Amino acid sequence: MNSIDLAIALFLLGNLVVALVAAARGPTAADRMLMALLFGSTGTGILVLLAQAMGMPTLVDVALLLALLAAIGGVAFAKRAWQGDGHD
Amino acid sequence: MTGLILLPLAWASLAFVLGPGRGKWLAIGGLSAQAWLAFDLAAKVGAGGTALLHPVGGWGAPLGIDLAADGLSAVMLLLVQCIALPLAIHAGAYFKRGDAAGAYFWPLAGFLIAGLNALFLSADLFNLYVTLELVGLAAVGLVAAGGGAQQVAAALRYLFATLVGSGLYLLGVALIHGAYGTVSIAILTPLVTSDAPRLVWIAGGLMLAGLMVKTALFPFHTWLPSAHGNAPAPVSALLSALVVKASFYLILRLWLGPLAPLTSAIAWLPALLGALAILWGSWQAIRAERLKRLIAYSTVAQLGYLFLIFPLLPGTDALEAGIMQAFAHGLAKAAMFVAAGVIIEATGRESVMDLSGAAGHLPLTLFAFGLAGMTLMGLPPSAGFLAKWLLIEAALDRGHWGLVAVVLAGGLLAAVYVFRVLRQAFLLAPADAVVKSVPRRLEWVAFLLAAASVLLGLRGVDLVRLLGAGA
Amino acid sequence: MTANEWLPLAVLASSLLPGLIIFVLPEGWIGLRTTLNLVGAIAKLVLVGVLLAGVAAGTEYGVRLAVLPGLDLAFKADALGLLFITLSAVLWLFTTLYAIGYLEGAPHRSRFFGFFSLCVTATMGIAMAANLFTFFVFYELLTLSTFPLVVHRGTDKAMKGGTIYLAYTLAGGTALLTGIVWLHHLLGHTEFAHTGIAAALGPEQAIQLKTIFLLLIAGVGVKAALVPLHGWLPQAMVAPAPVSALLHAVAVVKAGAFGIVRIVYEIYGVEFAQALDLLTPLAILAAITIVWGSFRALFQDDLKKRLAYSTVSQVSYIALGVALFGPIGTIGGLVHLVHQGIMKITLFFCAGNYAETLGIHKVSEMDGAGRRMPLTTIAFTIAALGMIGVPATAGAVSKAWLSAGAAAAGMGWAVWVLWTSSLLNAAYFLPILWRVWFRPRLLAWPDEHIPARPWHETAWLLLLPPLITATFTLAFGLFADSPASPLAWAKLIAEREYRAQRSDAPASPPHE
Amino acid sequence: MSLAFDVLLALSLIWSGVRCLSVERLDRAIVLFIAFGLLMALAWARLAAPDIGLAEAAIGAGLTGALLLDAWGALKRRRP
Amino acid sequence: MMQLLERVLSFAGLWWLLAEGHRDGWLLGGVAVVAATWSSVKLWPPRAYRVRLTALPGFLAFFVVNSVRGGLQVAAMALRGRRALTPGLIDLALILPDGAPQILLTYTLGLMPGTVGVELADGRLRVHALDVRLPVAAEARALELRIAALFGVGA
Amino acid sequence: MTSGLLFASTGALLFALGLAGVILIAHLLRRILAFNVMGSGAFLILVGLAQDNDIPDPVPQAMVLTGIVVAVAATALALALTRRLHALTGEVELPRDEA
Amino acid sequence: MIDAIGTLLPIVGALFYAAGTLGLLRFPDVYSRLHALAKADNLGLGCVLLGLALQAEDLAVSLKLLLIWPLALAASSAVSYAIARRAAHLGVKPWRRDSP
Amino acid sequence: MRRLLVGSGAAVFAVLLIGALLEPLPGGIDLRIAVASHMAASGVEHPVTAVLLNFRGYDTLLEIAVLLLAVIVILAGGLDPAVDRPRAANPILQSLARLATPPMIVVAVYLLWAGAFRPGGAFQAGAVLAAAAVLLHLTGLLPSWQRPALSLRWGMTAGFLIFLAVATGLLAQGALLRYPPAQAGLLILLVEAGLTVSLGLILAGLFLFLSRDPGDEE
Repeated sequence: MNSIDLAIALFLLGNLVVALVAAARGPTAADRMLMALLFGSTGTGILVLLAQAMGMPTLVDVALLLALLAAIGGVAFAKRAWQGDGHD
Repeated sequence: MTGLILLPLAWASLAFVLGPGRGKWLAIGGLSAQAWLAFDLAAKVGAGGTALLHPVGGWGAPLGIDLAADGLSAVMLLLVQCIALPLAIHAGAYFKRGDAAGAYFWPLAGFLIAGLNALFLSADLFNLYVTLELVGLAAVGLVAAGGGAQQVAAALRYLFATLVGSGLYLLGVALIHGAYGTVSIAILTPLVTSDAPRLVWIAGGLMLAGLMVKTALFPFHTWLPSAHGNAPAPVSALLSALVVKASFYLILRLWLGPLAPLTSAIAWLPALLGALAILWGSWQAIRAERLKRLIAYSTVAQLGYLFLIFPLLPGTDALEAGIMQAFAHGLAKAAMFVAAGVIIEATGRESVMDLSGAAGHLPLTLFAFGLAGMTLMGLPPSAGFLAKWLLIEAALDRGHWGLVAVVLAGGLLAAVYVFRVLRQAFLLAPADAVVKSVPRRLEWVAFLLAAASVLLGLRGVDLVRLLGAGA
Repeated sequence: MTANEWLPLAVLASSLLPGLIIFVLPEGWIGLRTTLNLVGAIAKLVLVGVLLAGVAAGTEYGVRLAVLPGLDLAFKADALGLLFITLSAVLWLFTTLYAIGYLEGAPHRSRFFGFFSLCVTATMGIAMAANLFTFFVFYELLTLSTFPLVVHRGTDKAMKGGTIYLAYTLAGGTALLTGIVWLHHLLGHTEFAHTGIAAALGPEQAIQLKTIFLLLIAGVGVKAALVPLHGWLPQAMVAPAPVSALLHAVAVVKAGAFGIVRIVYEIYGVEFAQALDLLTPLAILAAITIVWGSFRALFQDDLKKRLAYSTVSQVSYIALGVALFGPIGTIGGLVHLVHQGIMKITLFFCAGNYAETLGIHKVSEMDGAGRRMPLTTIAFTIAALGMIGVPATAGAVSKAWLSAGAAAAGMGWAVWVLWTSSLLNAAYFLPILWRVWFRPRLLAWPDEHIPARPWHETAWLLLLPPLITATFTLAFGLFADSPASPLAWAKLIAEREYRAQRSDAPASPPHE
Repeated sequence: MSLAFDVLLALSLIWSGVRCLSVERLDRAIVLFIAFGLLMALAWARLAAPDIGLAEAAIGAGLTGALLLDAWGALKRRRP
Repeated sequence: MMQLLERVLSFAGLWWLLAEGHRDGWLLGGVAVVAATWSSVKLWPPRAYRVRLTALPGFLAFFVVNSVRGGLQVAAMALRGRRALTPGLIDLALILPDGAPQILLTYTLGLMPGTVGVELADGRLRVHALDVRLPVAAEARALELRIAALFGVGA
Repeated sequence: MTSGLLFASTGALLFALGLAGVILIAHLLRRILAFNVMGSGAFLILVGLAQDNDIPDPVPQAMVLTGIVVAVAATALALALTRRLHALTGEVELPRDEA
Repeated sequence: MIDAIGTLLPIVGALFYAAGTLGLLRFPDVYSRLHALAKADNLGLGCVLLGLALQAEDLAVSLKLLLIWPLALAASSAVSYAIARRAAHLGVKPWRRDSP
Repeated sequence: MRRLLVGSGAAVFAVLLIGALLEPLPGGIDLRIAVASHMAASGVEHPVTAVLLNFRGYDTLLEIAVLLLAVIVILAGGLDPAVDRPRAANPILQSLARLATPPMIVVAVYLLWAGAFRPGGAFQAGAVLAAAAVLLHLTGLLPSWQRPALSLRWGMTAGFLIFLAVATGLLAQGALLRYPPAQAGLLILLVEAGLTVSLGLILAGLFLFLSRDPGDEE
């Protein structure tokens, strides 16, 4: 197990959590949408690091899938869910 | 044995491919074959006296999944096919062409029946979870199909109840798997002992609780009256007669099987709840305004009887009493819902107070209703009576007079709500009553089911003998 | 299956099958329905005749069918059962004839006759039951099949009566069921047997056995209308006249009384019952019922209600006879089972005729009816006199044997009870007779359906049955000693019931 | 190190679970639920169950999220 | 035809990458490539714009360098907080033709230093710039030229 | 504590949380979320508990995959019914049951 | 040398991620936060991927890792455009220095 | 009150459960060994796939039925009339969908293929296909499904029917789903391929049948 990679993954996870909190607390609905970006970048990063750290190359596939699909949440949000409802 | 699972899966999916409203003959044909298979299986199990085993994939437990058919499974399978076939014939006449509620009735019913059969045959806790979900979701779908707001609300209520139930069950399975590394009932049974780790106790409690939610045992019954009371008649019949029995069967399996060493401490809990269910359900049925709701509450009450047997297990007559009650109630309740469907279809009215004169217009249906009522009241010579008899004897055997009192009181309360309907029906019709004609087939199905529930009382000995096989 | 086995089943089927077919007949097929009814009734009579001959010769008829392991649906045709069967079969024929006439043109006749046949089937089952379980099965079936008949008119009043009827009988059934299961639990079976089966348990279970006895008697006592369980009977008077006849004479109350006989003689055994001190309380209960029923009858203006209270009283004669320890009382009770049926059915037929022809429902409306409807009134008079116990009627025979039985059993007070009852009987019947024959008609008939013509006071189908049963009333009184009389048969039964215990069954009539 | 990662992951799972059921506004709840799904995928990775991770990622990111957001939008739009 | 071949090859390359060089999966790989090509033709019919492979490496290099620059710039601004920002919206008139070139421009601008696309319509692109004092328009124009070269269109 | 047990404990918390949510929350969409949280909890326990020593066990993994599929089916179904209810009544909560 | 870079790059990437998060926390409006995430995080991801690709023994594996980057870039680029556009349409005004 | 009760109940339950989880457990049956020793006969090299499609393939069969059922229930519940609102397409998102779909298909097939020896499989592949459909639909490139046409019904059911047919056909081997080791790999691939397509359609259907309203953008 590669502990440097794991440490980085841990760091990224912390990062992700802080960013999630920030995005969830954010004032506008658009801030929530930023999460979709977070998943695509940070989630993928953590997964590839885990793949390396745990010696499980198959996790790269998961990362790939996540990178490919993370956009859907954002698109769905933009297209369907986000209306000007006076709260923004 | 596998035919009972594969056939309905096949005809259900083919019916879906055929399209909305189609598949009636496929279903009836398939069900006929299934009925034959069920009788054949019962004969084999009865003759062999032992459980039949089918290791799926040829692996055998614990690696693979086993199917097992003993007397209990055979009886339940018989119940399913014997009720589903007439109900299919009934539904064929009930749903008109282009009826939104009936558009996907056949595939849904097919998956429901497949799920039930699979459930009764499975000997693997996780596989049972999948079958439970299959049954639960199909049942929800049948309630929701093509319905209005009331039906959809009822379906949602039902959906969440069934999901919570299976969620609890799943967690129990997860814990059992964690503790023993296997989910095969046969392998687990000798492993679980009364000094099992606390995890296993929690698991047992969770599984039983989840299944009780699914069986609508008081006080988890709140979803049942709206679901069963709002669905189309053939659906209500399927649900009340069969679906709730499935989770009861599973409770019984667990109780008699792997969880047996753990259950003595809580044996009175289900009985207590069952007693409350009888009283509360009957009381609500007596008060209910709509006919179908009355019948649905009656189901709540009748399910209570099933749980009275737990303090008596394992003992003489107790299991027999429970299964006899399940069988009797299944037939009778199916008949009753079908009859109620005919009445509502013919008179266009739903409330009990509007039934006046129904006896004159629909004598056969009312007769069926009365016969079914006989079974529910536990009057001889119906199968319900035999169940009551067995239950009282089993209770006397253990000296539990309280249970006897509950059973007897339940019978009287049932009489109150059954005759509430009948006496209303015998009243003279108001002058302005308009009665549509309904297909005779609908009436005959109700009658046949009701008659079967009564006549079974004369051949209870066969059922008991089959039940004893391979147990 | 041998003839000995299927004959009892055939007796059941002879009314069950026509009943089931009648249910599905369209309303308008009157001819076929009537034919079926009559064919069934006559076939049953023939079968019963065969059985009578066989049983008299000592043949045993019986069949059983396993329902659960250790639980059989069992039938036997023994002397006691046949007494009841014969009564019911004969009266069924007359009642059917009467009902055909009575209901002419009324709605829902298929339903009516269907349940009517079921009701008789249930009665046959009760009579032929070979164990308490079977007895119970048909006992409850009787409840269910009579309910639609009671509420047949579909009015609110009918429904109220029907509901009360149900409440009583279902509660009674529950008590009976409890007793039966308990007994079954203790004994492992509930077969009827001469001299009883309960004695096998021994004295340590005496308390349980007494409780069970209480439950069983309460169960059958509801139908037998023992005070205080009689409340339903007057309420059920809302039913059409043939149904009243059925309830009072052919089926329901008789089934209750018959149940008492079976339970005392063939479950507990009369000696064991005596040993448990069960007979005296039963006798007292019967006595109270006799007096109370007669007393209440005095104050009823509604004719059918008066008759109903009369039934309450009269049926308990049977219970009293059973409770009198000794064969003479037994014979008195059993023979009254038949006599009361014959007499009471006559009275109800007549009451129905008055109502149907002239619209008379109340005693106070009956002034002068005798001259308008002489034949009916003659039949009514004979039956009423029989009820009072006037010599040369069937009633006199019953009362004589009962009194003698009471004396023989050392229960002298029971004789006084019988006398009191007879006086009260007279007190409520004689005014009626006086009114119909000797009071002039003051007002118009309340509702005259059938116009008066010479020798055609009412429809023949309504007239014939009461005339025939009235004739029987006289015949059974006059020819009580004939070997074909009910009395002779009652003696045969008593002989068999007591054979095991004592051989002094009386061959001669008792001293009066 | 791996314990720290696991603990942090577990805590954030619980946090997102709690928040997604308790926040006032529905859009936040749904987005937090999607985040919960992502964290679950990471947990599956940590549990050496990449198959489940794949499924969770595909379903959570691709389908359930879109379904929920679409449903939420529909409910909001139709509100009278 | 060439375009089709290019697509087939690129999907085959993708398969090869995914399969990590395993050779026993080419049967399914073939299916995948055919299906992918079919869907790509359905979704994006071959049109006039063609990527010139010769211009690709230069573009990629330009892109990578600039996206690193962009990342560094944003990181630096993040460290300084909102003091560092002078944000604003800027309307750019595009010289690139409609369709793929404009779209590629919008994509890449989002990763270039200081800009993110806000609205692409009628040959105009509105961008949001982190610091309006920087030469945003000039950089965008440079990118446009690169893209024009990539597609071989006049700019 | 192995990561298996850690995640199993997390699963226990999530399950309890989701269960309480399903029972308490009236808003249907949120209830669906709660149900999913509950299911995830059960899945975590199933795999986590079987996975001490960090050696993967394929059987519970396969079970969880099956479970996830079922949960997706249930979620979609619940959403469909919720939308249907909303379209028919304008409500996003279950109406009170008739007496 | 390559090993060293391979180990170093992910750390650099992590720093970019941190910067992105910092931006997310400190930037005043949704547009500028968008910049932070879209650029910094993606650069971070690129560094991590490149670092790991250099560490990997198998060429195919490292290429696969590198494949992720363009996918993530395309996705985040498109999504950030969508967010910005949607925000603009819904009238979210960009923050200005002079308007607090 | 209710909240407090349920909440504290859940908390107590969680504490109890965690306490029980942390207790040492007696060693149970370890199926890892059994799985490993039968891998050779399973027809695939990835243990999870072996369990899913061979050892416990029956679970999977029923699971697919559940998924198919979900679509049927949604159809049975009645579809709302689709809202037809004109709206401008967003070219950037559309281009994303256009760009991403073909690679998604390749990835899906890759996952299907990989399932035989590494994580992946029909469900994941189907989910990716469905995700592609969802993306296309969200960006307006794929209209929502108005009614289940015959071909669509066939498509959604085909995978299940193939699975069912294979399961039934293998009864000839003595038991349901008893793959002969030699042909197991091919049969499993056949089943998985069918399932991928059908699952993709079904999962896409869950979205495309439900999503009747294109949103109110523009």
